[in-house]
Amino acid sequence: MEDTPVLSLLQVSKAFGAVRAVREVSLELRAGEAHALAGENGAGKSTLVKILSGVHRPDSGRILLDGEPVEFAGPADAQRAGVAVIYQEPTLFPDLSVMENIFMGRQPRARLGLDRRAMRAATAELFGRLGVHLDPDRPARGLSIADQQLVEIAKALSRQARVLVMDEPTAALSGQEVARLFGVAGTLREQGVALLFISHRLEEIFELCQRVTTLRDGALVATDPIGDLTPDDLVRRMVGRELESLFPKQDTTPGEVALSVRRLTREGVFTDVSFEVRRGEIVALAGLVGAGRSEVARAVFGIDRWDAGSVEVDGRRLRPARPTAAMAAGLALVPEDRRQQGLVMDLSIERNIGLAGLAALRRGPLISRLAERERARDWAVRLRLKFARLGDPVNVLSGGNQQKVVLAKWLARRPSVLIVDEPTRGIDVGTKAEVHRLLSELAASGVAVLMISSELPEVLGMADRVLVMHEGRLVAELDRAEASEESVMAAATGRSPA
Amino acid sequence: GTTKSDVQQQQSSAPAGTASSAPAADPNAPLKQGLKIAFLPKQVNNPYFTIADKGGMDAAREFGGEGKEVGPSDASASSQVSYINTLIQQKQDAIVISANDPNAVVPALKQARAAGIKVVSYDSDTAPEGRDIFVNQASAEDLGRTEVQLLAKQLGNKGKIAILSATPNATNQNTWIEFMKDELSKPEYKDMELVKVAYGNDDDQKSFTETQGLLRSYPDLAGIISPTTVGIAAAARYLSDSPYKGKVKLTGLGTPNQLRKFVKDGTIEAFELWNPADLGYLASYAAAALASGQITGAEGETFKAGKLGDYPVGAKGEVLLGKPTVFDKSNIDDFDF
Amino acid sequence: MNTDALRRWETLIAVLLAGVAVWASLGVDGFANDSNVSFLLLDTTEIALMALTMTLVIVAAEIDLSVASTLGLSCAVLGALWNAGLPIEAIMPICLLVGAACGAVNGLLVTRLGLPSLAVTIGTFALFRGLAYVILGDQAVADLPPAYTGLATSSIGPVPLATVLVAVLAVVAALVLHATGLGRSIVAIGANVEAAYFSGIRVKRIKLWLFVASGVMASLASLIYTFRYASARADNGMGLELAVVAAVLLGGVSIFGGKGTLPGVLMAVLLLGVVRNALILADVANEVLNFVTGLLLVASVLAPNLGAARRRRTPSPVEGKSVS
Amino acid sequence: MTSTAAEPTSARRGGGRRLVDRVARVRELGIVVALGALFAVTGAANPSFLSYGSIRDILLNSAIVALLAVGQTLVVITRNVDLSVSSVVGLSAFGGALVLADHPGVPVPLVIAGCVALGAACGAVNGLLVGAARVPALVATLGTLYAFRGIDYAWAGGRQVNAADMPEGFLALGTRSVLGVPLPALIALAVLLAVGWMLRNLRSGRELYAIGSSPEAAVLAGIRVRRRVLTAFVANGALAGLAGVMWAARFGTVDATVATGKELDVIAAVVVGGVAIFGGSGTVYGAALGAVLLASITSALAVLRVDALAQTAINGALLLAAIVLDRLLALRVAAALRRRRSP
Ligand SMILES: Nc1ncnc2c1ncn2[C@@H]1O[C@H](COP(=O)(O)OP(=O)(O)OP(=O)(O)O)[C@@H](O)[C@H]1O
Ligand SMILES: Nc1ncnc2c1ncn2[C@@H]1O[C@H](COP(=O)(O)OP(=O)(O)OP(=O)(O)O)[C@@H](O)[C@H]1O
Ligand SMILES: [Mg+2]
Ligand SMILES: [Mg+2]
Repeated sequence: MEDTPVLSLLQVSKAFGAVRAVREVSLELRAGEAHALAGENGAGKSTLVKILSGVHRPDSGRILLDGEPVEFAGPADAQRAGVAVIYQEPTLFPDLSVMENIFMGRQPRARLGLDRRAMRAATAELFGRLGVHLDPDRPARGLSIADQQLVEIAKALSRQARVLVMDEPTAALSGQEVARLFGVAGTLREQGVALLFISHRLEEIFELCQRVTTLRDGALVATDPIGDLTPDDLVRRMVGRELESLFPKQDTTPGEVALSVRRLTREGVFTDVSFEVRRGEIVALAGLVGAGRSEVARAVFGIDRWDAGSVEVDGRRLRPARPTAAMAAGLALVPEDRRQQGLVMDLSIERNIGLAGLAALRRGPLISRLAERERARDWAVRLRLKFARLGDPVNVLSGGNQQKVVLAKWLARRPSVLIVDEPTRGIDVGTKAEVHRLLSELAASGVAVLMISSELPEVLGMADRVLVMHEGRLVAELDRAEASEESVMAAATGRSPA
Repeated sequence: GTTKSDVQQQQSSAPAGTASSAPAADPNAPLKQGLKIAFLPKQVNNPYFTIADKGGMDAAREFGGEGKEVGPSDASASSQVSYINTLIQQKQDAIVISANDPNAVVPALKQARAAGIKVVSYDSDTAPEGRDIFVNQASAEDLGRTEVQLLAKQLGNKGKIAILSATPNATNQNTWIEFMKDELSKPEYKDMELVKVAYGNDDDQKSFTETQGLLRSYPDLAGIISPTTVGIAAAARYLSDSPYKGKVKLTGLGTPNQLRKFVKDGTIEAFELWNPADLGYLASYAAAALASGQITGAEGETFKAGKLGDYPVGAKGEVLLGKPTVFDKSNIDDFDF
Repeated sequence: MNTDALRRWETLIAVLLAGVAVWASLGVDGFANDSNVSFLLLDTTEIALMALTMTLVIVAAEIDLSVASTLGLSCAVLGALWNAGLPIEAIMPICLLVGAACGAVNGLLVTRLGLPSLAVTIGTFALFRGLAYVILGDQAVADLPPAYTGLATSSIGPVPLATVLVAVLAVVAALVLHATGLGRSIVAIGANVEAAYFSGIRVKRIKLWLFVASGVMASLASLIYTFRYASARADNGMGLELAVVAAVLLGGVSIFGGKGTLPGVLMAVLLLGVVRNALILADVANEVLNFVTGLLLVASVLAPNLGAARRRRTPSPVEGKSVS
Repeated sequence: MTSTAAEPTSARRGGGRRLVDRVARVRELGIVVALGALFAVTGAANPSFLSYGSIRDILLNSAIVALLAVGQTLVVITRNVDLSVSSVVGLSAFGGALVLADHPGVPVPLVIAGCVALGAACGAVNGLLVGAARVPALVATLGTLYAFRGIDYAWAGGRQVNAADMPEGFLALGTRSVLGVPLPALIALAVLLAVGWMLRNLRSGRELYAIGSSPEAAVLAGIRVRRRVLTAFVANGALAGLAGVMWAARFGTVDATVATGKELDVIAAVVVGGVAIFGGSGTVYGAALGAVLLASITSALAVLRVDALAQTAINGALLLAAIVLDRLLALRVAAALRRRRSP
């Protein structure tokens, strides 16, 4: 019985129009084993997950449950079969409370109606295991992307499934949450749950998983025990070629101050935040989930109003709550939530790329489609975007390629100050290196870059200086030499002022 | 620029030239056979017009013509105009219309007349230049005054009264109300006071609510006149189920079938109405007479309207159906419409 | 699939329109002659005008149910000022201002207070119509200058002057929606308002101006309406809002915003006009007419959906969304 | 170390929760306040507005719209809308009245059941169009608004059924009182409480909110979206059918135009009642209160001797005022909430 996989895919294929997203892939998930799925953006990982969860029906091939063929007509069928899924993009109900999100369709019942008390207690218990500090009664609307991801994890755990599928659950999380998640996952594995884990952070794969399956362009490359591979082997399997160094930050001499934030406060969110970013410099803003980093970025860019303080770009003060003013001053913001904030999912790639710079596309009173397409093509090539047609809506792109479109949209404006919030969230290793090179080049060309990132290696590799936030306050500023995993984490958890 | 007074000057200076080239009437001409007569009520599926138009189509069958009823299901002027255009294209011989907006239909009707189609208005008139003849169900003056008289008799010429009308723009009702006010200004009604004109928009529920409101805001109200079939029925429904039943007098225009119950249970003593079927019948004959060249619509001409007998054409091309019938306990069972 | 679907939709409407027109010309007496065609076109004027701006508003994921009431209010103002002796040439711009003010009220309530436009415009639907009654009461103003009433109904050949105006404005609106930065912004606002805001699009300002444009267009329609019928009354144009919305939706504009084209809407306006006209000419009863209108609306959306469903039997949330 | 860090946070958030709860209740409280103000002002000007008879009338007047608003809420919560309710009411009212008039022997309960079934069937048509055929609800129900009314017209053919044609026992249903409360209001109240309870306490009820909050997430959560949406439409149709019979019983005069245009009143009640028009939030209690508020405004205007011509305008203005007030209240509370979170 050890040998019968709980759930397996046999030669499944799935095409979307001309795109053959998954090609005759086989996969076996065994009880008590964590199985990793690796591959570049658009390799077909999420599609495979959606086949497992009943969202997509495979065009050919079979799904076996305990060795018996099954058909999943919809997500409900897969859930009944004991498959719980954390999707790549959070799928919460914004109007409902966090606890109801977790227990939707399975709410505990009392004699008369629902047992909200039991539901609250169960949620608190789950959150305790994951180390999440969220009020079970608060609505899901307004949760940061990381908090949403944590709720998704709690939801999947609450199902007590036999198979737990996690599509990039850690993309928005910082080290501490990841550690807790892995703790919980380890326990589940010991209890005999089969895990499928997807991540673009290779070290996580090596930490959690026993076997790894690699996909390239929708096809299976290999399935190996993790012990047989080195990270470089894995990368080679994914990309099919060698990759150069991952963090090629060039050294630059910082120029004059481009962005200056003074005593910025938004009540209830962040307090007294002051910092500067110089031309040619990459400054990282680090911290735990919910520390208020994204909120600072939003306020600086004029999305949210601030209550006190000031923001200056090239010595000129910005009017509060005016994104247009910020953009005119040369600011650009790549937001953290690409689906909600970064992209108009139903619009085409070229329209999305053009959206932040419509004025530049004008010929007389009208927009030049030619210019629009040229601009899009130019940036698509530069960022090695994987797409079929520039006229396709962005929602058919893989997550990582969507992220590139957001980057393209803002880089096309040629900003003088670029704020990037989790710029490599969900981006594969190869592309990540490209994004890093890009940021580095931008800095070298005199752009001031403020980078918010929850990935410590990225922070340490890229940043000239590291700012650390804790509970809405800036608690540390570390230069390149001082910044280390320990010093940043210490500041981020509020243990020691640097 | 162009102002109202400019237009008035222009119009007064231009001769009020009607049908100058119209051929003279031949009173002895026979009614043509196979005349196509279209009835265009304010609104189809309105029971009142269904009865009236059925009367008209019956008449058409009698004189060997062909009648049909077309029209919008909403009582709006613009949709009537679409139908007029259609009738022109269909080359009808005559259009019998009850106008939702006396003016808005005129441009279209003028086109129809230019195309040789005779136009008869009934129930609710259009501006005179839009039609050849208006068949009036009862003179507006008669109606307005008799309704006040009916109510005054029930009240002993004393007390506060209110009017529950149709829409604020309803032409008929507004004319009648003017005559009611005029009648009330006579000395014998010095103890009667018109406190309010409310509008039920010819909507059952709105009329109902308005009646409630009247009684709440004027607890000492003595009587209500509702010169619209929808309004009086709603008001009667409300009164019959309230403590005011029999105390607050109600009269106005309604159909016997609608109000039989309330006359019998004492909510209403008496109300009045003409026979809508006769109205349609007469209009149909008038149309046929016009289309056959018996009359042109000039004052003094006469024509024969089947079983109803001879009718003269009065001033401004008006033909009067007759006096309305007053319905009460004694006679209501004799009618079925 | 969205652009394909839209193209499919417009093709469908175009084929339907052509089919009905051919059927009516051959099978319905009195349809295919100049005076009827001219009347048919003239009769769609007000709906077409309001549908132009309504399209923009709905593409931006808002709605304006107060257009017919704005039209009524503008008519009432025209009537009242005319009675007061003002020259008509001065009254007309005032009416347009009244329309702009109505639109601004809607727009400000929606953008400044963040209220849903459906709620706001149901309120102003009653408010504006009510103000029309307050201003003009139960009067009907009919003695309007013949020069203008004549102009409103005159035509060049079979094409009414009003239709020429519609055509010009339609071209402008189509260019705005499909070929300018403003149009791109409107579509983006409708498809994802947050992303639009993050892209530096002035969401509130654009929405405000859309409502103002809608109000101005309604009052422009009111001028044509008043002159065409030579009658200014407070209840002019009652109920037109649903006809306008129906035409826009039939034209393939998504009620959830972000999708839709003006050519589609214009063809839908024409289609509804032709069907009505032909059926009335064919002496089809009014109830059947309403029924057909309803059916047309549902069927036009149903057909492409069923087609798409047959091609792909997989249930997918993505597909479910794209249909909306 | 984490536990110490967690302590103050959760305490603070507990306080936030109580506030959130209160806000949730305020949503309906705002309408209650508006109602109170309306009654106080109108009552001061004309005490008869507060009399038993007057209150009874308001309850009677709002019962039908309240019933429709409850049904509409079910649909709106799922991010749909049903514009065809007024036509369904018309169809059901006319059908019921016709049967009662032409076949006096048919027992009244059977007629009522028939009307409810007729309404449910209409709702099923809408539900299938929206749920199965994926026609956007606004388009589908705008279509059936015309279509159902067309059937009604064709069926009626200009006929009107009068009070005299219907049995007394049936008409009494529209006016009779139990313990001083009019029967239609009691029916509406019973339906309101039942639906309110189900929405809060049944999994299927919660799923309606989930669907409206995020249809895509609902599919992924394994909710049978189409079936639920269909159910919501059928329930709304059935309630509209019931409302139709109540209409016939109450007003006695029934023709094909019954309830024309009422759909906007119903949606206004729902919106005033704080139900989010894009789904996912709001309660039936709010919607019913909205209906009562609208009916009270109409009654108050009639009682206050407001000029008839100005009534529509004032009605619209008050409607807007109610929405704006509600919104301002919500904004203030949200701001207060943010301040409270501040350390
Ligand atoms: N609904 C869809 N319609 C059309 N194409 C799709 C659809 N979903 C996915 N694709 C295409 O299928 C391919 C595989 O996408 P998938 O989302 O599975 O990639 P992935 O491996 O998860 O990438 P990432 O690491 O970026 O999340 C991509 O080319 C994508 O554009
Ligand atoms: N619109 C909002 N309404 C209510 N709470 C919010 C809102 N946006 C963010 N929050 C909360 O405010 C806190 C700060 O969020 P923020 O997104 O700024 O954190 P962050 O440091 O960027 O972390 P992350 O890594 O999650 O992006 C979080 O607890 C978040 O849940
Ligand atoms: Mg993926
Ligand atoms: Mg963040």
